[in-house]
Amino acid sequence: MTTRKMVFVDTSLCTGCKGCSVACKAWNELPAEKTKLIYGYISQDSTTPTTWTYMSYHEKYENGKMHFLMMKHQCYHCGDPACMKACPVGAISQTDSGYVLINQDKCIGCGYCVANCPWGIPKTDETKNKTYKCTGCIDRVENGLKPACVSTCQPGALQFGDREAMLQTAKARLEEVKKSYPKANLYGENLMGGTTYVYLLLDEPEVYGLPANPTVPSSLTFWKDIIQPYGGWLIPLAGAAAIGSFFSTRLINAASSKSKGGKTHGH
Amino acid sequence: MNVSRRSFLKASGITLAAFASGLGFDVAAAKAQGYALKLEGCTKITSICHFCSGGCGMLLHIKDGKLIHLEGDPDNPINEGGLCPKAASLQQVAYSPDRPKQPMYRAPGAKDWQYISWDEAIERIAKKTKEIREATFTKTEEITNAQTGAKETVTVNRAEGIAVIGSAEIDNEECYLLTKFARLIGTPFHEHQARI
Amino acid sequence: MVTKKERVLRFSGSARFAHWGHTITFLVLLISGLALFSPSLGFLAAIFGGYVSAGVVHRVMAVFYTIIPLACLIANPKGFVEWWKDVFSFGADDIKFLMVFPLEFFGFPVKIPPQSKFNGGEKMNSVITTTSCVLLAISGYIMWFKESFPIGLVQWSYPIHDICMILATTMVCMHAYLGSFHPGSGESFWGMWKGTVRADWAAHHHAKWYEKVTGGK
Amino acid sequence: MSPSFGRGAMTNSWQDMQNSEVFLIAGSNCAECHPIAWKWINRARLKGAKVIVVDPRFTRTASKADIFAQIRPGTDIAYLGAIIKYIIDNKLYDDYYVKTFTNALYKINKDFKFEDGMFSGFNSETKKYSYSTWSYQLDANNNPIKADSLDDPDCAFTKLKEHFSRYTFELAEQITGIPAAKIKEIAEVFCSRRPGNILYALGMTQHTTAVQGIRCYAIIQLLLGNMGKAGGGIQALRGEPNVQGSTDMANLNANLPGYIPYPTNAEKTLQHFAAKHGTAQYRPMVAILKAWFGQNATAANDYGYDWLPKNNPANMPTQTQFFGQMEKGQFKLLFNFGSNSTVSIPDRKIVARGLSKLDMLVVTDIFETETAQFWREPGMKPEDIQTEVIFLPAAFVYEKAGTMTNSSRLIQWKEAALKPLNESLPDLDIIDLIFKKIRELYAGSTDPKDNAILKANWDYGKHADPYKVLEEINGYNDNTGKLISSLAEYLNAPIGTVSTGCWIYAGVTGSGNLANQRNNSDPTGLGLNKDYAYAWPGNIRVLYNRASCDANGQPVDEKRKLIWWDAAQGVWTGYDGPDVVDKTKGPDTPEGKVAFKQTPEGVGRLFTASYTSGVPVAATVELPVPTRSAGMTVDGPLPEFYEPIESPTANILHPNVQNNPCAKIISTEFGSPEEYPHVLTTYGVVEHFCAGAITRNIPWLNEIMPEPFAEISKSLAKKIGVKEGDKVEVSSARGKLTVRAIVTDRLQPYKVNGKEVETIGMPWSWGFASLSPGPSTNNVTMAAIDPGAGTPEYKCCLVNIRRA
Repeated sequence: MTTRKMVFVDTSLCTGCKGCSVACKAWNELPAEKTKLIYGYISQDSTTPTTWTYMSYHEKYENGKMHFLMMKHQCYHCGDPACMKACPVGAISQTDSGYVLINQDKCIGCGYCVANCPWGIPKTDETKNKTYKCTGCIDRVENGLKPACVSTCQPGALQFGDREAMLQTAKARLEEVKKSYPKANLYGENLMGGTTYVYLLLDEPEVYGLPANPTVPSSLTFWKDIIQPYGGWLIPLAGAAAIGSFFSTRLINAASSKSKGGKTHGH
Repeated sequence: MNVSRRSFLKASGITLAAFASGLGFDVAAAKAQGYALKLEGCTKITSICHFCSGGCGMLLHIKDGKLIHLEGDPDNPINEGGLCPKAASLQQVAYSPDRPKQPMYRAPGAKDWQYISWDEAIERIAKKTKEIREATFTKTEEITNAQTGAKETVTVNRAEGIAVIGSAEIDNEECYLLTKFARLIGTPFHEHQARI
Repeated sequence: MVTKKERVLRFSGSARFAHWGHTITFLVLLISGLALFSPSLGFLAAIFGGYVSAGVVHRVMAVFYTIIPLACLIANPKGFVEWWKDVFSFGADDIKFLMVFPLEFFGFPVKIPPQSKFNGGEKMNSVITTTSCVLLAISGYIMWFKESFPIGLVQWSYPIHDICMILATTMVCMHAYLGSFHPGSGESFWGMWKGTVRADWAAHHHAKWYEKVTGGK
Repeated sequence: MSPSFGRGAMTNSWQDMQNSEVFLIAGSNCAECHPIAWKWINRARLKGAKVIVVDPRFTRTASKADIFAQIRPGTDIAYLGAIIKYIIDNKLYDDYYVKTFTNALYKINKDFKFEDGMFSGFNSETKKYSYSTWSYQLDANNNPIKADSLDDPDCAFTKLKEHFSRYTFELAEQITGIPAAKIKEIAEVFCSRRPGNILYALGMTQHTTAVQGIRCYAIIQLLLGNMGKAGGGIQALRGEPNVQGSTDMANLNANLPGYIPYPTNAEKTLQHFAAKHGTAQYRPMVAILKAWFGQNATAANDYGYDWLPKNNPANMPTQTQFFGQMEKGQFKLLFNFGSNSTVSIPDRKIVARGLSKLDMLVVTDIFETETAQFWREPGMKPEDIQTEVIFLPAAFVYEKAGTMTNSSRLIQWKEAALKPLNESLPDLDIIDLIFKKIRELYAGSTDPKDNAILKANWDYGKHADPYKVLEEINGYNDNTGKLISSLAEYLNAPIGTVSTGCWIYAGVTGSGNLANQRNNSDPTGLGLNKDYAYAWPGNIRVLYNRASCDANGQPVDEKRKLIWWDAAQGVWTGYDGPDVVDKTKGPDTPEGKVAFKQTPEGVGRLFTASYTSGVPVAATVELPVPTRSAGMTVDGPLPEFYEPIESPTANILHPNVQNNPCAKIISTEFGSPEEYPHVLTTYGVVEHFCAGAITRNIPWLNEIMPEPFAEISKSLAKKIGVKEGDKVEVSSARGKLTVRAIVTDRLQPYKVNGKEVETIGMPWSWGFASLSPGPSTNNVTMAAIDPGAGTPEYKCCLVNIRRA
């Protein structure tokens, strides 16, 4: 598969049923967690090593009109994934279809990806020392099936297809939705190198608790593009200097002792 | 002393080489790997969701008699593969450790169940049914004829002491047989949660 | 004139314990941590039986790494004060030292200006190493307990940890070499090993200090 | 719906919702309780359809609405009445449709009256109406007299107009709490876009005015000409997977399978039964007796009619009333197949009281339900409860073969995918084993009372074979000795020559297992999927589809063609199965105009008059047998608003008649608005199902909805000093429970008769057992039931709330 894929999350169609949450657990054989209600109908407000997608609800009462917004959260599968950049052991890779995957054989659970994802999606199982997140159902996708969440979505809020075609669908839908929701926007089209999960939000990202402009952390760029490739050279340089000195001192010493009749430098 | 110096050099060299070759970000190769599908080799059997009255089709993937996966049946025109959370969760019922393993009996006044065999359970139920039926049976009763106003005796063949609550969660054939069962043993007192 | 046999006490027991404790923990931390610096250094993790156990070793060592200097600081605050007093008495002679040091380093005969207990290079080493080590520890703990800190702080801890590691390791390379195989500094190794140095070496290398401790004899 | 249209089922299908232009979703939180609906509503929305949601709470369904109105629970009739008035006043009704396909022009008995909240004919002792004045003016041939115009003072349309003239938008606002302008907006939007679709569920039926609320929907849809059309209709979203099937199969005290009225002691012989109910019911009655008694059912012995138990109308308890009868000692043995009354019955303490008095309780279920272990609910004393309980583990849906009928009457076959877990057995086997054992115990008895058991046709194999049962349901033709091949074959065969266990299913296995058809093609794009499974009756997907055609039998909506009259062939044909009396009777014949053939008049009934069609004819029996009688609404031929049994206010329409005068009240404790000032409404959540017997044992579902709660407005929260996550105690005169508070803007206080009222919302799916136990909301609800449907008023009662 070579074309980039995309899941279009149309929150104007989502009814917040959490079907995607359960389908994800079922396909990926993830155990249930013991939860409590946190707020409203929310019993999960972040991903965990065994919860790769969850639903959030946002209430906004404005001018006598209620807005009950909802969206599912999961790995965005960025075009320019910070997690992949942060991974020190090369366990994270990206497929041509756009999926960002953690190779569990290589993952050491260091959590660098966890700290550097702008949405904090990957989560480390501290007992297994492995980090987990949504795989985009890569095994289904690569075998011609839709991701489990998309496949189960009753209200049709999730659509899956080639990225270009999906973006066209998303933009057309946005035009329509803007008539009733002027603040509606597409979230993810150009963020983080273009995400694989692109949302049609009915309100500004902040209303959904999302960063408006998620970026690869500058600390990560500094770290991975400057410090690690160049800064590290200081150490071998120091080593080389030491080796150089080791020989030069002895050579000079030998030369001077010849000229000064074997007298040592006298330190 | 010489030896240790040489080993120090050697170690430095290795470290140097490692740094030289390995520094910088190693861009992960984006190669399509062969992702095995757990559904390979499964038999697909369709079923129908057990919850609301949508009648959504479910697809069960079975291997060696074991349920491997359950999801929406994409060929069912009602749900086209979609399932709500309740339906999507149904594979957890298949091997739930919380399902009672065999018939259970609770004696009068008892504080807990005891396991019994199917034979014993059916025997007890049938005997009790006969006992209650015999004890509470109304063969005839007197009514007032609505047209003539005359009293008359009619055959009603009613087992007054038995009630049957059926279910909207079992199959048609079962509902039908239950209706037939109730009326054959003599009880018109047959209801279910469609009233609720 | 001092003879070659005379020895002068340069480092107290606690200072030596701090130094060597620090050295060992640092080296173990370095080796166990380097595996994460670059995937090509992953083989280093194998020494510890894999990344996970390397991580455990790294964390255990990190605790000793922070406890040892702190313990020594508490046990012998006077020594620390003296050390830092000397480090911060950075004067013209120290600058001169630093200017001629590169030549000295590669074996060219130079005239070294009189130095206190620590020469200009050692003072530099002290400042850089100490700063790095403190930052290494702080950033390390932030990374370790990242849930308890703001995400921005955690994110910056990674490059800071690496920068400090690089600086500290660079200093360690130089320091270790100077303290061992550099022909000119050989005696300083014994200062940190036995605690004492040859008096003539002290007089030559750390004239100010030598005069101070021997009362100008 | 049955009194309005003749059939009581969802008229269209899930897929058909994609064809609608506007939806009125009132009394259904279908995004949560029928998620499948939203697959198809969203398809319509993508094409521009508008969605109106009326609900006591701003639900997940409301989140997707174009218009939302928060209503006081139990007051739907008030605003629906205002919409009916708006349609009539502004002449927005479909004139041709109303005159052709409804009884609008039919003249009503001059003695019919409606005064001060009461219809004519009420008997205050029995709390029942006599239907004598709710009738038509008839001609000599027993046909209703039709007026020439809708302005005729006697015609049904005028009665309707007069009746609803009181329902202004302003009055509706005072009763419902919805601003008048919003009701007007709803009326405008719903009437301006056709076809319009109405969806309702338990939010409408769980009231003491259940039937009349749905009658309002029927009137609106008949006036607007939305019945019988793709994208139109009224969708009764039924609650359980096979509730359509279980009602078809008559797990109800007043029916036999196929909606045959259950015989009472007044119909002492089959002839009496035929006289009362007409050939329309006599035919299936004979057919089912033949199915049940086989060779033993002959014309000579009234097909075994005598062997059936007869109802005593004086003692016909519905499910909610069962428990009272147990407590009183009538019932000694209860068979409980797959329902969880201990959680689900309103004012639920009556359940445990009843069950404690039984000799034996037999429960079959997948999990150990609260009902099965009622004796060890915290607070009960097991040592004092003498009830023997037998729990039989049942196989789950995919562990057994058989059919289920969905809400749109689609009968779908499924094979067993897995072996039943451990020792569990399908309910079919359980019933079969019990019956066979009982028959064994009665072997040799000559007592006539045991004939039903001994003469029954009961042979489904060693292990009961569901397909054999389905074949019995389909029925056999004695003349051919084969299965009945179609509904028409059953209808055309002489009475007494065919058997069928449920006549509306006739044909389902007649030519192979039609319930197992898998061709999902949809050439029309309308979502008919005619070759997928089988819909009763006669595989019709859109009921009353004759009404989608004009006077020439041609579709009025070119985009949504269902059926049409093919003049060349002389036959009704089309994409759907034509719902006509006779496929060969054209639109110019009287039969060819009939769109609602299950009503005696053949039209949709704006006014549910008492009427029995046909002239007395001698059939195969001696007594006169008319053809068909009308289904009645027992509490009035036109809908009228009554306050819920527990209401925060007085009925401003008629203060002397506060509640539905016919409602059956079971609860014995009632609260006053002073003591219990808030209105409680109960509901399900998408994450759990009904009484939760299954879903609370599924860890993945407990994870996404771990506990029950009470939703309250921010203003109420402030008043009682509660914040999100605090525990609150909700109490009524009947009981109390403590749950977590959800404080939300999705509920707002509103004004009723000038007084501010708060609604509290609580889901009810929890009980004391399972993996996720929680307090049951039915501790506080009201056991009062609709006189027609028998549904309890779960949806509103008065409560108080305080910080726990």
